[in-house]
Order: sequence, then C-alpha cells, then structure tokens
Amino acid sequence: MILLLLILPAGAGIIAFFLASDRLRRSLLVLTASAHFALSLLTWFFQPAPSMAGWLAEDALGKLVETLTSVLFFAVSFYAVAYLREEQREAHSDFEEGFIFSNAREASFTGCLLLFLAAMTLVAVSQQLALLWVAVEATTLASAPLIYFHRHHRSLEATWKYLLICSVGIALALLGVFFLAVAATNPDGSTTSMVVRDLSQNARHLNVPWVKAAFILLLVGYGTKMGLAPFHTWLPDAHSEAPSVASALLSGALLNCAFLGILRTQEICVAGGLAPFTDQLLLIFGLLSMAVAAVFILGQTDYKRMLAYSSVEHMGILAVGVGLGGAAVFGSALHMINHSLTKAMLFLVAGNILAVYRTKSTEGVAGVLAVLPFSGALWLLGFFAITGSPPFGIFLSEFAILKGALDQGQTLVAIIYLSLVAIILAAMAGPALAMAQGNPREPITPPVRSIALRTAPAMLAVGVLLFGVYIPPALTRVLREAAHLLN
Amino acid sequence: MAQVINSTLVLLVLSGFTLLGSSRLAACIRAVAFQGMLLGLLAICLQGANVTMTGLLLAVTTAAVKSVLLPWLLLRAMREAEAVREVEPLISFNVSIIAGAAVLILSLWLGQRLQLPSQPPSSLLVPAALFTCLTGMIVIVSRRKALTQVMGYLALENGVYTFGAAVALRLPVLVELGILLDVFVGVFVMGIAIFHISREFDHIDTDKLVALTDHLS
Amino acid sequence: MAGLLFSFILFGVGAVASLVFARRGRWSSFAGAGGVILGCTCGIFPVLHVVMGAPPQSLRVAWDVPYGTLYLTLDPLAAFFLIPIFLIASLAALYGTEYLEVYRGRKEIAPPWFFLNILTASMTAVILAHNAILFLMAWETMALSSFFLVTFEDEKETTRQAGWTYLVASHTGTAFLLVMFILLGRHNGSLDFDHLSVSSGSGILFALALVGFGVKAGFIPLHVWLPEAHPAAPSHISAIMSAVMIKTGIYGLLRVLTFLGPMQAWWGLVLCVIGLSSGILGVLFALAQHDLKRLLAYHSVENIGIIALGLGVGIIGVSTGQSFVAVAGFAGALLHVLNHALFKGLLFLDAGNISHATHTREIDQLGGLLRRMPATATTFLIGAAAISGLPPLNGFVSEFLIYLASFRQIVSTQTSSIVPMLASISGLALIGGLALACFTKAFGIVFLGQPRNECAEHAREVGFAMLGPALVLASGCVLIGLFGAVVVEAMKPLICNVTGLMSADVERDLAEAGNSIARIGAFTACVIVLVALLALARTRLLSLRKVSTAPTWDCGYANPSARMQYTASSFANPLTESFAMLLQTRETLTGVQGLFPDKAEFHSHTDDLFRNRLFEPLFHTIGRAIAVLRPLQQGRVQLYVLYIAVVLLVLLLWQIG
Amino acid sequence: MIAGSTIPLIIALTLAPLMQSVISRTKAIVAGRAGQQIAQPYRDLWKLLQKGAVYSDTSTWIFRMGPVVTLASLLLALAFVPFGGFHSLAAFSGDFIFVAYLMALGRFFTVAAALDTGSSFEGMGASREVTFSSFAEPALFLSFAALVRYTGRLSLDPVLAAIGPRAWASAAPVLSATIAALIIVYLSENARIPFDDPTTHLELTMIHEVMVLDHSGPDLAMIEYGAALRMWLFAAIIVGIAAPWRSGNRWVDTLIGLAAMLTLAVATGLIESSMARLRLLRIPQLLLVAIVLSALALAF
Repeated sequence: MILLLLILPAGAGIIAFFLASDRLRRSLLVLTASAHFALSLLTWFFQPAPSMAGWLAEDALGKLVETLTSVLFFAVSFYAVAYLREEQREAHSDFEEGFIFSNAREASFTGCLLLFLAAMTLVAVSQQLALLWVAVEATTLASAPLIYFHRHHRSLEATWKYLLICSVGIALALLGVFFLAVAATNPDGSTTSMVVRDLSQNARHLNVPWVKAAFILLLVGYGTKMGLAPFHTWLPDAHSEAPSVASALLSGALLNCAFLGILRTQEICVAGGLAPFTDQLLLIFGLLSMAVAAVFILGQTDYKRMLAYSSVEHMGILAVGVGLGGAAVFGSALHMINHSLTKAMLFLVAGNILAVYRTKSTEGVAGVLAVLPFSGALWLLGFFAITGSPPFGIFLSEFAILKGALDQGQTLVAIIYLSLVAIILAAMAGPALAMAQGNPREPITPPVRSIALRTAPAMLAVGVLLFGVYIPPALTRVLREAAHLLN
Repeated sequence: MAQVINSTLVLLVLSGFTLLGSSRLAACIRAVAFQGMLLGLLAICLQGANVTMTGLLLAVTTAAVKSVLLPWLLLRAMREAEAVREVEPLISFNVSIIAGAAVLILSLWLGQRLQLPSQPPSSLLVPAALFTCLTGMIVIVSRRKALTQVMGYLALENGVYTFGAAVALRLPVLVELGILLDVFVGVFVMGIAIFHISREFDHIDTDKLVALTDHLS
Repeated sequence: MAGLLFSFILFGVGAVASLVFARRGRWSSFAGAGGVILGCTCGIFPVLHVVMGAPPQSLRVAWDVPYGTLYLTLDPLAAFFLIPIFLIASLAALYGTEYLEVYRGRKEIAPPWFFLNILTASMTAVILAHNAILFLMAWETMALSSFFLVTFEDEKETTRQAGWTYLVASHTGTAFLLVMFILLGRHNGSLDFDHLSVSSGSGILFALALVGFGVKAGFIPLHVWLPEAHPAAPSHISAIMSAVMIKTGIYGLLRVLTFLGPMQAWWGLVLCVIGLSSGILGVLFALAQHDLKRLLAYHSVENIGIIALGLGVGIIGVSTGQSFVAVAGFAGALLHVLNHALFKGLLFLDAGNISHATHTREIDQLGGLLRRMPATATTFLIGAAAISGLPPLNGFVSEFLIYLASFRQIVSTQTSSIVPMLASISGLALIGGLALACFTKAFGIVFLGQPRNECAEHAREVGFAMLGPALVLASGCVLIGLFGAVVVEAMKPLICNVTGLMSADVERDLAEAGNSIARIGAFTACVIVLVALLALARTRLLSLRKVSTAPTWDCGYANPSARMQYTASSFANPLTESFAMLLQTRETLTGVQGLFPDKAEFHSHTDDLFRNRLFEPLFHTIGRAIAVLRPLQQGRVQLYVLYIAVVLLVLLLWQIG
Repeated sequence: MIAGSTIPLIIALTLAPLMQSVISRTKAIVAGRAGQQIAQPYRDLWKLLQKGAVYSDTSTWIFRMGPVVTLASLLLALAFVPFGGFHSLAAFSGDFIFVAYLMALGRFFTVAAALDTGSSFEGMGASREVTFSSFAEPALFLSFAALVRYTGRLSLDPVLAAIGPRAWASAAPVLSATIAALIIVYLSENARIPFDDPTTHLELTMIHEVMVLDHSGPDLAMIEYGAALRMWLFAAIIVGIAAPWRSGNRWVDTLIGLAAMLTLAVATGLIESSMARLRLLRIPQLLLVAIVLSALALAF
C-alpha cells in the first residue's frame, strides 16, 4: 500500500512528461491526486504494513504529514488545472516590469508537480534516515522547476537561490546523517541500522558528542529547507516568484516534510535523553524565526512575500512547540495541520487576487471584497485564521503551545511568543485589511474565471474552520501518538 | 595501507587549497575532479582487506561520476555560458587561502574533539572531511560566478563523501546510489540554471541576482 | 436553558437567512432583524426567571477541542448582564431595519445583518460560557463580528483606520486573557470555570484581568480604540457596542473576581484610580469634541469609569469588612451598568436619527432641531438628563448608591481607606458637573436655538422603527428612576456571589440602600407632580394675560443671524481652557486681514492624548527598533550561505567544544 | 423618615425674599443711599405675576419649562433643610446628595432655557454658569463629607442637629473651615459678588442674570423667587452649623436662627460692598480655595 502511494505519483509524473495532449495530462493530474488522496484516507482505516524491511512504514507522524500533503495536493490539483487552462500559452508581458516572457512547458510543470508529490510522500513514509535524506533532496530537485515556471529573471533568481541554499543545507544534513551513523557504531564495531525505531530503541548507547553534532548538522540542514531563521533566506523569494500553485505546495506541504526530518532526529535524541539539549536549540531557533518574520512582515509591501514570512513565523511556532515538549508537542502537531491548510488557502487566494489586479504590491490592491466577493471573503477568513483568532484552528494550536509554555513555567518564552504573535498580527492587519476593504483604485471588471479557482481554496477553508471548532477523535488519537513519539 | 590513506587525505587537503587559490575556472574544475578521484581511491582503501565487489563498484562509480561526469557538465556549462575564464572572487586569493588555513586549524581541533568510536583508519580522516566541506563553503561565499558556487557545492559534497567513506560500508548500496543520483541531478539542474542565467543576463555573476529583496515601507 | 439554546438557533437562522435573501430587497433586513428580535425575546424568559430567584441552570456537553467543553451556565450574574444585551440588541435590530435602508443600492446590507446576529449570539455566549476556551472563542467572535460592523462603511479611510485600531486593541487585550485563564487553570487541569482557582499571586491575575478586560471596557488609557470605533459604526451598532458590548468587559472582571479568592484592598484602590481617571478624562475629552457620536463615545469611557469606581469602592468595602459599603458599591456599579445601557443606547440611537435626518454629526452645524424632530429631541433630553445623573432619572440612582457607599465608609472607618472615598466623592461631583456642562452643550446646541445650516433647516422627524426603540429606552430611564429600589432588591444573589458576603448581611444592607432609593423614587415623583402643578398654575395665570412673541433680546445689536449663536466650542471653551494641559487642543486661526476683511476661519481639534502621547510613540519605537534588522535580507546569495556557515560553526563550537 | 414639621419650609417660603432685600439695603446704607424698602422683593414678585409674557420666537417649550423645573426642584430641596429647633420635613440617609442634584436639575433647565433663545449672550452666560458650578460641586460635596465624617450621620437634619456648642468647643477648626468653604460656595451658587454682580447692567459681564434676559412676567417671578429660595437654602445650612445654640424651646431656637440669617445677609451685603467682582479667570481659583478648605476640614 505504501509502495502504491509512492509509485502512483512517480509513475504518473514520468508519464506526464511524455503526454502530448493537455486534456489527458490534466485529467491524469487530477486523477492521480484523487487516487492518492483516497489511498491516504484508506491508511486511516487500515494501518499499512511496513515494507522494505521496515524502511518504509507509516507511523503517526508520517501519517499526519503524508495525509496533509495528499489533501493539499488534491485541492491544489483542481486549482492547477484551472490555472494552467487560463495561463496564456504564448509569450506575454510581465506586469511588474513589462518585458515579454513565456512559460515553461506545461508537460514538465505537471510532471514535476507529480514527482514532487512522490518525493514528499517518500519523505513522510521513510523510516531510514539516509533514505529520508534522499527523499528530501529529491523534493528540492522536483520543486525547483516549479518555481521557474514563468521564464523570467526574477523567478530564475529565486530558483537559483533556492537550489543553491537548499543544496548546501541538505549537504550538511547528509553529513549529519553520517555523523549519526558514526554515533550508532558501538566500540566493538557492531552497528545499529539507520532505521528510526532501532536507533531510538538503543538510543542510550549512542555516542553523545556525535549525536549532538549530528543533531546540529541536521537542524541546520533541514532547518534551511524548513525555513527556520536565519536559514530562511531563500523562502520569501521562492514563494513570491513561484506560481501560486507551487507556493501553496511549498508552504503547505514541503516545509512540513523538512520539519519531519528534524522531528525524526528529535525522536532519537529524546529517546537518548538528550531532550534538554535539543529543546534548547529548537526554542532558540523557533523564537528567532518568529522574530525575523515579525521584522519583515512589518511594513511589507508584497503580499506574497508577507505570506512567505508568515510561514517562517509558523515554522518558528512549530519549533517552539516541539522545543517546549510536553503538552505543547500536541499543539505543535495540530498547528502543523492548521497552518498548512490556512497557508495553502491563502496562497491560492493570493493567486486569484494577483490574476485580477496584476500586481503583488499591497498598495496596488484595494477593495477585493467589492471586486471578488468570494475570494475577498476567503482572504479575510484566511487572514483572521493565520493570525490566530478563533473560531479557526490556529487559535487552538497556538493556545495549546502557550499553555504548554506557561504550565512548564517558561514565562519568558511565553511572553516573547505572545508579543511576537501580537506584533505580527498588528503588522499584517494593516495591509491585509486595506487590500480587502475599501474601493479599488481604478474600477476593475473581474474576468469570468473557472469555478475551480474558488472551490479549491474553499475546500481548504472548510478544514480551517472545522478544526477550529471540532477535532475528530481519530485525529486526536493520531496527534497524541505523534506527540508521544516526541516525549 | 594506512600511509596510502593518509597521503590521500593530505592530497585532498592540498586540492582544497588549490581550489581556493587558483584564479582560473578550468583549474578549479580540475581540482574538484581530482578530489573526486581521491574519493574513489579512499573508498577502496578504507575497505581494506575485506573488499567486496559491490564496494568496489560503488567506489568506481562514485569516482567516475565525481571526477568525469560532473566536471564535464561544468566545463560544458562554462562553454555555453561563454563566461570569462577568471574566477572573480569577492575577496583576494590570499585572504581565501588564509581563511582556508584558519578553517584547517578549526577542523583539526574539531577532529580531535570528535573521536571516532571505533579505531579510525586515520586520525586525519575527520579533519580532512570537515576541511573539504568548509573550503566548499568558503568558495560559495567568496566567489562571484554561479559556476564557482556550483564547484563550491561539489567540494562540500566531496567533503561529506570523504566522511561518508569512513562509514559508507554500513550504508546500503541502494541509498549510496540514491545519494549519488541526487548529487548528480542536483548539479545537472544547477547546470541548466546556469545556462538560463547566462542567457537571461548574458553573464553568470550572481551579484546581479539581487532583484529580490524586501521593499519595505 | 432550552429557551436560550433555541435563541442561539434563531440567531443562526437569522444570520444565514439574511445572507440567503441578500438579493431579495428588504427580505434580508426582515430576516436579520427577525432573527435577533425573536432570539432575544425567547431568550429573555429563562433569564427573567433566574433573576426572579429561580435556581441557576447549566448545561455541559463534551467538546472535541483541546481543553474545551461546551459548558453554559445561567446564574444570577449572567442573567443580570443578559437583560440589557437582549433589550438593546432587539431594539437596535428594529432600528436597523429603517436606518440601513438609505444604504440600499449603494452597499450590500446583508452582511451587517449577518454579523449583527453573530454579534448578539456571541455576546450571549460570552455571558453564558463557563469554560475558558468557549469563553475566549465567544469573546473573539464578538470582537470579529463587531469589527465587521464597525467597518461597514469601509470606503472611508477613517473607518478603516478605526477598524485597524479596534482589531489590534482587542486582540492585544485577548492575549492577556489567554495568559490569565491558563494560569487560573494551571492547578487542576480543566479550564471549566468551576475548576479555575489560584493558589498564589492572585495580584498578577487581577492585573492581567484588569488589562485584558479593561481594553474591552475602555478603561483609560486602554480606551484608545473606543472613540474611533464607536463613531465609525452605524448608529444602531454604536448603540449596541457602547451600551452592552463594552459591559462584557465589566462582566468578565466580575466573573474573574469570583475565582481570585479573598479581595485585597489595593485592587479596590487601583480600580478607584482607574475609575476616576477614566471618568474625569472621559468627560473632559467629550467636552472638547465637535462630533456628536465621538462625544457620546467618550462619555462611554466616563461611565465605565463610574462603574469601575463603584467596583473599587465595593472591593475596598469588602477588604475592610464594611459590608454596607461593599454592597452599596457593587449595587451601584451593577445598576449603573444597566442604566448606562439604557441611556447610552438611547443617545446613540437619537444621534443616529440626527445624522439620518441632517446628514451631519457636526454639533456646530446643527441647531433648532427640537421644532423639527420633537420626539427625538424629547427622548434625547431625557437621555441627557439621565446621563448627567439628574433626578428624576435612573442615572442619579446608581451614582447615589456609589456616593452613599463612599460616605458610609468615611463615617464608619478611621482607616486610611477614606482617602480613596474622598477622592471618589469629589471625583463624582466633578464628573457630574462636567457631564452636565457637556450635555447642556450637546442638547442645547443641537436641538435649541436656530438651525445653523440648510440640512438642519430641512430636517424631518424619522419614522417609527427608529423612534420606537428610543421611546422604550426613555421610558426605561424614567421607570428605573422611580422604581430603582425594585432592581436593587433583586441583586441580592449576584452580589452575594461576587462579594462572597453573608447572605443575611447582604439582604440587610440591600434593604437599607433600597430604603433610601425608594425615598428618592417617591420624592422624584413629587418633583414631577410639583412641576406639573407649577406649569398648570403658570398657564392659568397667562391665560388671563396678554402673551406675545418677539425676536430674542439682542442686547441692542441690529439683526442677529443664526450664525451668531453661541457655538458648542465656545460654550465648552471656559472648561476646555482650564484643562488645556490635558486636552492639548490643536487650533488653527486665520484672523481677519486687511481693511475690508472678507473671511476669517477658526478650527480646533482635540486628539486623544493617550493615542498621541502613549501608543503612537510606542509603536514607532518598536518599528524603529525592528527596522535595524532589515539589512539581513538584501539579496546576495553569498551572504545567505555565509549565515548558514557561521551559525553552523558557532553551534558546533558552543556545543561540542 | 423623622417626624418632621412643615415649619422650616413655611418660614423659608415666606421669608426667603427678605434676605435679598436685606442684602441690598445693607449695600445701600454702606453706599450712603436710602435704598429700597424691605418689602420691595414681594412687590416685585407680585407685579411680575400680574404681567403678561413676551416670548422669543425662536424659543420652545424648553424655555417655558426652565423656571418651572427650577422652582419645583428648589421647593422640594427645601423640604430636607431643618431650621432652628424644627426638624426638616423629610430626611433619609444621603438626602444631601439628593438636594445637591435637585439644584443641578434646576441648573440644567435654566441653562437649557437660556440656550433655547439662541441669543449668544445667554449662551455665554450659560457656559459660565456650568463652568463655575462644576467647580463648586466638589467643594460642596467635600464640605458635606467633612460634616458627615465629623458627625457620623448621613442625613442633613441629623447632621445639623448633631452640631452643638460642644461641637464647636471640640472641633472648631473643622467647622470653621467647612463654613468658610460653604460660604464661598454659597456666594458663587447665588451669583453674588465676588463671583457675579447681580446689579450689573452690562450683559457681557453677567453670569446668572444674563441667562434670564428673555424671561418675563410670571416666568421671571418664578426665577426670582427660586433665586431667593436657593439663597435661603444655603444660608440655612450655613447658619445651622454656625449658630448651633439650642435653648430647648424650638421657637426661641428658631428666633436665634432667624437672627443668624439676618447677620449672614448683612455680612453678605458688607462683602458685596467691600469688594469688587473678580475677573472671570480668577473665579475657578477661588472655588479651588473652597475645595482646599473643605479638604483641610477633613484633614483635622
């Protein structure tokens, strides 16, 4: 079943490269997404058997990330099809600088999308750390072409930074994996396999300095991919230049996968009694990320960059939650879900706004509620959700994390956390509200666009609202298991 | 055997300095290729007596990819980009070499902080690996051309490999190959990117790639 | 409980229906208003039942969110606060059906109806909630829905600005509440209100509650959002927000007091200080305003101050063991909650009538409306007299109780606790005097004399839907003025609940206070009778004599024109001058020039002191401090990789070395 | 409610106008004029009642209500003031608060009536009235507080009853400070020099008088009578503190009280003829002095 989850998108991806007919390729995309979605839902009812000697298995954490990815991809695929249908084929002029540019081949875009899905699924299900590494690197390679869909210099620059910075980070992560392998060698030369469960089972016998070094390397390496400050530098560029479809997946799904890499290591370290050390680092980088996000959200004039930095903030929150440990980890896991749904929705809506207003500057956009009532409403909903006001999911998860902090007497952390969240709210409220409300600068007549462009974000919005008022017991159970893995 | 390993590692370090020191792209590429070859050698030597067929094959493929395929990719990219054949560093070569020296000391120190649990084939192994990684980083940070940054990345990878070689025997073949494939595709994609960059800006200086910053009010 | 649950359903139906009928003309108004009115009416019965002394009812259902339970409780405290909410909300809804009509065609009027239903529902939920998560959710939903109502006229820049301020302020307040509830729930895991308790450091929790709820209630200096948001909103929304929504802050404070264990004297002291500063500064800023609704908004700050003062006196009474002081103080505060709801709702609705009829809220543009809008004028007069705390109206009764409590404390203790009492007495007196000045100005300039421009000239009285609510509220003011004793007697259970005093003592003291109030009721009735008799006598006299009309005595000036009438600004000038240091009014004067001066101009504007001198500087400092880090992200990929390298090395050296 | 008698009320209603005439007579004598007859105020009232009325055509029913409400509230307020040996007609704990606010009610309507005419002069007067009264209120309440704290009673009648010669022996400073404060308030509330000059003829300088420029006939009568009652009310309270001798026989006590009222009136007259009107800006400062005095009374 797990293999199926992998082979399905991978195969479809390869086929997509060679399919001539757009219609066929698009339907292939949607079909694969739906099948993958259906499969991952099945895994909630029938626990899939581990395969490849336990290298591929779906524990609670993996299940969360995998399902989340699948859900997002499902919603996004509809959007993508509509988006591709409406994208101009021939060369067209860039709305910011006016030069002429053309898009990449749709075939390769679709193909990469599917391969991207395959890679992310692999990240979620692989229990073997080296394999995990391979998968993470694969996500980078599969997603780079997505960012460079619009063939112009800005997206190229973004792609280059993404490639280089992430590759460097990932290389360090590989070193970390090797370090861990070293740590796993007992003095007599015998070794434990690199499968997470085995490692955490005899984590007590691991060689401490090497584990520490390994954790640092993996934190920096995967942290780069996850967008923890100060390694986040590629993130705003990539998210703002990629087409909204890609931005949604990058922010909603990819970052979680990278975080999963860190969580696996954390799992081992916690089992090895190194929690104080790792928690300390996670807290530092988490709060740092939130602070950096605050710095750049304040006075931000590009709304896609604003969303990107908000992703940095929420990655920080995830790290803080895990770093706090205890009840906060549950909150962190829940937060991962809420953030992914909300942020993906916001990026898709941003895509709609961008398509109509043809500018990414917050000053350029006004009166979305008047021009695009539905998207405008979703935008406001997303804004309130992402800034953590009830009745949306993020409120609950942020509350849980805060409670964790205060219950453990981490008052300082709690204060910094709260004040940063408050600053970011105040900073985002200005532009986000100004965009939605009021009247457009010059009268705009919105073009008639495909319904899918509204339904896709709406699907996610339902989730955002649902998890704010009701968390299904099954989900709670899995979240608890996941939290238990990290405590 | 130990002498071979040690001398290989020394050569590795020297090639690192060449990478830092040489002013011509081609020379740098050759340095990186040489590192690749050394890696192959190292992999074989580290297996020592109980050398297996797969181990041998892996070492050879690695060496081939790293010392032939990737450099060829880079040379091709260089030709397509019609880049100036100079390295154009942000900091002078002397400074880079001094930095290299500093890094060497650092990695030696770290090396003896981090003792391999099992008896290491050579005390130089860890320092050399770390040093190579860090030289790669220095190159990325201190050079202008996108191409040089790829070389830096390769050097970094080589460093990681050097270390990998020490523990590689315990990594399954499949993973080894996966890693190799990733690196290869990575460099391949970067090559394409460089090609596009040169076509877009008709040069490959990354300090022109600064359009994307925050225009904050 | 069932009734209340049903009213929740009705609110929901109303909300949805108003959106469904969005394209069906007035249907959506009827649907929205219907939801609110029906919901409130069927909610009021269980509430009254509990107020009459029925046992508290509650409902607890498990809820699949972390720490959350669907736990509603209708106890006397909740019931007391629900009465004004239901009353004002339903009246405002009725008012809205006519008020919003002018926007039809220009704007979508379904959303305000949707959010009005949500707002009413969430306010009800806030009062009923007995679990922290539920409370916070309702609390924030209340903030959000009211935010959307405030920004109804979002085409105006000022409105959007007000919305931003309101949003940020209320979220910041909520942050404090989060911390408070978490700390309260720390001991025994659950966040149900029954389990909230505090072992040590109740002072910190009180401070947190004070700030968190103070933002909503509008304590100075946390009031900055209030004078922006209330004028921006449509008038019936301003009425709801000012009359009942900000009271949820007071409710929260009282509710939390029941968790905090024994009250400490300094809490009362702090509340007295806050109350006095809010009261005095609030009315002073109100005096300086030219915009009628802004003036009313500042008066909300003032009245919240009076309420806080009452609470402070009460708490001091509790902590010094003076049960009468405690009872009278709390009773006064609670009664003022009710009274303020009545007359402030009334005044905002009338302000709505005025702007509806004249299209301006500038006091100095109006005048002579009494002849043109008699019903509005009369109700406004009643409201004005009530808010100035004059007998025979309700405002006096509650202020009297607070006075009485303070005087009693002076009599019965020799301790230092009389200093705040003296402060509260003289403060109340000053507030009373200033409020009188402010509302003689508001009423006199707006309704009396001659109209100052065409709009006022051609104003017409508004329709029934907009007058009816005002009439109801006005009669409410009179009734409580006469029969306040009844209300006070009914407060026994909730005062016991909040103060934790012996039921017997509370009963005795309430009886004593009620006695005075009953007398006041009787004597105010006498005033009314006397007035009637004198008026009668006067008419009888004049009926035998010659009664003629003439132009106003102009002290010899040839032909006075309407523009020569005393303006609001000049009326308030002596007072604003004496407090210029606090008000910092900006004045621009282009005096007469030349031999034959054609035109001279004078403008004055009074910004909010705390906004200008406290919060804006604060925000700027934060902004500047943050801006220092901006160069981090300046596009050079080399630099970015350098960050990675440096951080990596630092970590390795720090942890391994 | 204490079993009170109507006597203080009757005395007030009948003799109130006398105070003003005594004051003006004193002023006249000091100024070396013959001055008006003692009964002149009654004549004026009677004459005004005979007259018809002229109303400004901008004015409304508010204008007509002004005098009525003012007079009504004062009539009721007087019911709480004891005089001489006689208890007040009514009393309940906290009644002095009620009295103060009744006068505020009167002020509200007087001011409204003034604004109703739309005359800028009357607006000016109204503005000054509300300004000064809002400074006078705290002084009044603080002096009440001083009395309440000293006597331990919460109602006007018992408070005054509790102040006897012994009280003066024991707490002279408290009482004298309070009286000083009350006298200042009494002067300002009744628009006497140094706050306002009732006999001035320049509208620009008036405070109270200018507000009633447009009233005529019976309305004016009510206003004049109301003014007299207000003065009596304050005077009665002051006298109640200042002349606390009790002989046991109520009528004697009442005579003592009347004598005291007379002296107070004469004193007022002397003050008025001995000093000039203050500049408007100075008035709040004098009222602040009153506040300070009553605070002092509390400090003792």
